Amino acid sequence: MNIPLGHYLILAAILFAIGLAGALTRKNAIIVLMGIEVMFNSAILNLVAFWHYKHFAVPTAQLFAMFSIGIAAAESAIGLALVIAVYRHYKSVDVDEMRALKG
Amino acid sequence: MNYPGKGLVAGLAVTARNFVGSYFYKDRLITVQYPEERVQTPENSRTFPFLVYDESPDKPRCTACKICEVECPPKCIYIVMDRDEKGKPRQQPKVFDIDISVCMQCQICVEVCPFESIKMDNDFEKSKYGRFNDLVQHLPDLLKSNAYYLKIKPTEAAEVDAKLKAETEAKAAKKAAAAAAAAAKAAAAPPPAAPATTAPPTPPSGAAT
Amino acid sequence: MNIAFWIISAVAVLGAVLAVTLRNLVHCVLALILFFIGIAAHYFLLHADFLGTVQILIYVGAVAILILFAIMLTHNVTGTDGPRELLGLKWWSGAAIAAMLAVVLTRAIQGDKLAAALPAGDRAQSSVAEIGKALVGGWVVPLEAIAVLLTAALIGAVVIALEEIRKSR
Amino acid sequence: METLYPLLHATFANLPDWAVRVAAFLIPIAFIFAVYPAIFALTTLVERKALGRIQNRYGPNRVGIFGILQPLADGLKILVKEDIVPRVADKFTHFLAPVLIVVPGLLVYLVVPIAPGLVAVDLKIGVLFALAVGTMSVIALFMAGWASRNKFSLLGAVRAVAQVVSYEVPTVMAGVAVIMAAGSLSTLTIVERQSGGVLNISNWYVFRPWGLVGFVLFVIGGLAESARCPFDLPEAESELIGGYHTEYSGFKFALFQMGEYLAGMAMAGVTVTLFLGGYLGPGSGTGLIGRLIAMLWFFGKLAGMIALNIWIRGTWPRLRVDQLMGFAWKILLPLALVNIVAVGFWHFLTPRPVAWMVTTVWLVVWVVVLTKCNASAHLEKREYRYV
Repeated sequence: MNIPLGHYLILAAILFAIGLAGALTRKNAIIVLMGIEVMFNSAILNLVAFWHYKHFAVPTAQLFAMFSIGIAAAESAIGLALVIAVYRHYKSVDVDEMRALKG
Repeated sequence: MNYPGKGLVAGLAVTARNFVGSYFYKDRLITVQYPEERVQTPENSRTFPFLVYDESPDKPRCTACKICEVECPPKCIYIVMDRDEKGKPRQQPKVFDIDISVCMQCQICVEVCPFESIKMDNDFEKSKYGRFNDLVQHLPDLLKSNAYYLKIKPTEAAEVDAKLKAETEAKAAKKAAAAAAAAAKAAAAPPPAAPATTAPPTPPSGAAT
Repeated sequence: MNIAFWIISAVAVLGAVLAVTLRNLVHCVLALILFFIGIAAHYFLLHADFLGTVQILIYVGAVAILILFAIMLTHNVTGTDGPRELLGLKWWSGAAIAAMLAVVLTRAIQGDKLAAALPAGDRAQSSVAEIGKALVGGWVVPLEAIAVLLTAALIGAVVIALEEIRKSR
Repeated sequence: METLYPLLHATFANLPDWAVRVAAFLIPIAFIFAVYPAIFALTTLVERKALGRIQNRYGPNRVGIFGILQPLADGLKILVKEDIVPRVADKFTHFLAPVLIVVPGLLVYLVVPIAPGLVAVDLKIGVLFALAVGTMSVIALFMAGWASRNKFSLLGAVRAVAQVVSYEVPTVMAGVAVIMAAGSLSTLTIVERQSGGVLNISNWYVFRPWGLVGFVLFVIGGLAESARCPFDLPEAESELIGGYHTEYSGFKFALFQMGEYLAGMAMAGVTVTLFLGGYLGPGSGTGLIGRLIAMLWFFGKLAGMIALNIWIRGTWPRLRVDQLMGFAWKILLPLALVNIVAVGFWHFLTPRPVAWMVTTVWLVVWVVVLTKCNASAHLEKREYRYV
């Protein structure tokens, strides 16, 4: 494969920026979570790219990526549970409307 | 002995028995290979009405009296009486249409027919390709012989036949009695010819009397 | 294999862009699934086969389904289009921040010596056996920690989602 | 590709290298696209005939001799049918769902070996790939149910998703037992580990205590994942009209049927590979004749598994939704975990008879415990006043 490492890093950077844009611009809490997932994935892609090009002799980077995926799964579960709880309370998933600290 | 899944295994055994058995024992199979094999339809089953004729299709029992046309709840019967050149009614239908897409098989036409002419068929193979005109049954389709009626509904047809026979015999006996009375009268008076014993002129003579 | 990289990258970027811009929530999730599959394909391309299948199993098989269920529990299920959220002040500022980040990161990567120095080539070979040995060998404590974390997250999610039901009854 | 290439290279040495490469790439794809849909077509006929015999009927026997052309007639009929898309449906998603539903089923066959060395792609993570790709059908099911804008469709889709996600867990766990015993994720290696023994048969994993349990778990999970009969709640005709494919007609509906059958057959193929020794059997070997016999063995076992599916479909009633979920989480999942421990016993207890005894006792005890714990309330025999 003749693709240099830089290509993967730039791809991951673009994906990260897209995820960030989604998390910043959208009002819907679920889409904000999805933007965060996109950022997570681009970061893990970085990890795997570095593993492929530099540290391919040891599987450590893959383990790290696996743990990241596991944590991301836990994070999304908790996040979505929070969204559901918030929705029950406010009857809305608009992040701009969730201002009150008091329930 | 009781073990988990016992009922499931028993069910599997039953179906396996059916599967194998159906290849070896013909009598297990409950379906009939329809166009080749047929089951006798029950005598009381009915589909759509048909018209009975006795000797030939030219002379149906129907007299085009239009009682059934009037009584039919969904109004699926259409009758035009046959007339000769002079416009005199010929006591038989010229047009007799039944729209079987409308007919609801209620058998009321059969109940009201005074001449035992319209009866319920049990022929169910009447599907057609067209939706409208193909489903209208005309006189030639409707006319079926008394022998056919006897074949599909033996007991009912036999009863009807017995009743008709009794009626004609009663009529003949009455006619004979009337003729005898007339003859007795005529014996005193001038003797005319007595041709009034044949069946066809009965209705006019009945109407005349 | 270069073509594969470009196609898969295009698919992943398209999926990501659609996932954060479409108005219909369910469409967003479907685009996100496209993105996940693109990332998994990249893993296969990088010879991290095991990670690729893990990505499909966890992200496509579990996280995406979780999001879909969350949508059906919160939003109206028929997924009518949401309000048009584009072109407000918030949108412009968010997009500007993201664009600046992308530009900065790209410039940094292009100027980076390590990325330029590493040769391109197919030397990496993923070995599932090695990953397995590492997982139950030196990395057994992090593995167990992840297991505990996942269990805690599971229980926590159930508790958070159930609380309001108990109150409302 | 990697497995067919050396074979072709050795056989047709005078061909140019690129031609051999292209052939090695295209032949497995063509094979998968031709053979498995053909088996699907045949299965529909065999299934209808077998179900008929189970119910003491004839089954289809009119089109061609013994009704052999019935699948062709069905296909022609369904091709000329009108394709109706609901006015309010999400057009693109509605169109995409039936296309996507066929893909996972076909992808699984990539890693199912049909003869020694004959597998489309010998992935190092073959089993995991098959199981991961199998989950992707969920997305297509959800798309179909959601895009139809129909309550019944959506309910069916939600049921399908919940069911597939739940049954995925015990199925993968049952597969893990085999992976542990074989020490590899490659399907070819797993099959090779089952060779030897009496007539090439006695070493199949199904003839181990943990293998038998795993086989039962895997078959049940496979039935549930492909929504076959006792678990066909997503398309329960009596409750949900047709489930997620209520709003589909014409060829799209046919694609749904095809996707379901392909997924079911794929699960059967994976089951054969993992537990029934794949292509192994008396006479299978690496020569040309040996490979042909091996293929016969594989497709024979596949046919056996399909027959088992049909038999089960003709016999067992459909589960209730709560029974379905309870069965997955309260019985199958603990049993799968216990089974993994049993494989551990099998691996570490050295004299074989001891291992046999310990694993058998362990599994039997747990099966008894699980059934006792989950036994439904005992109902008194009801007396009827008017019989």
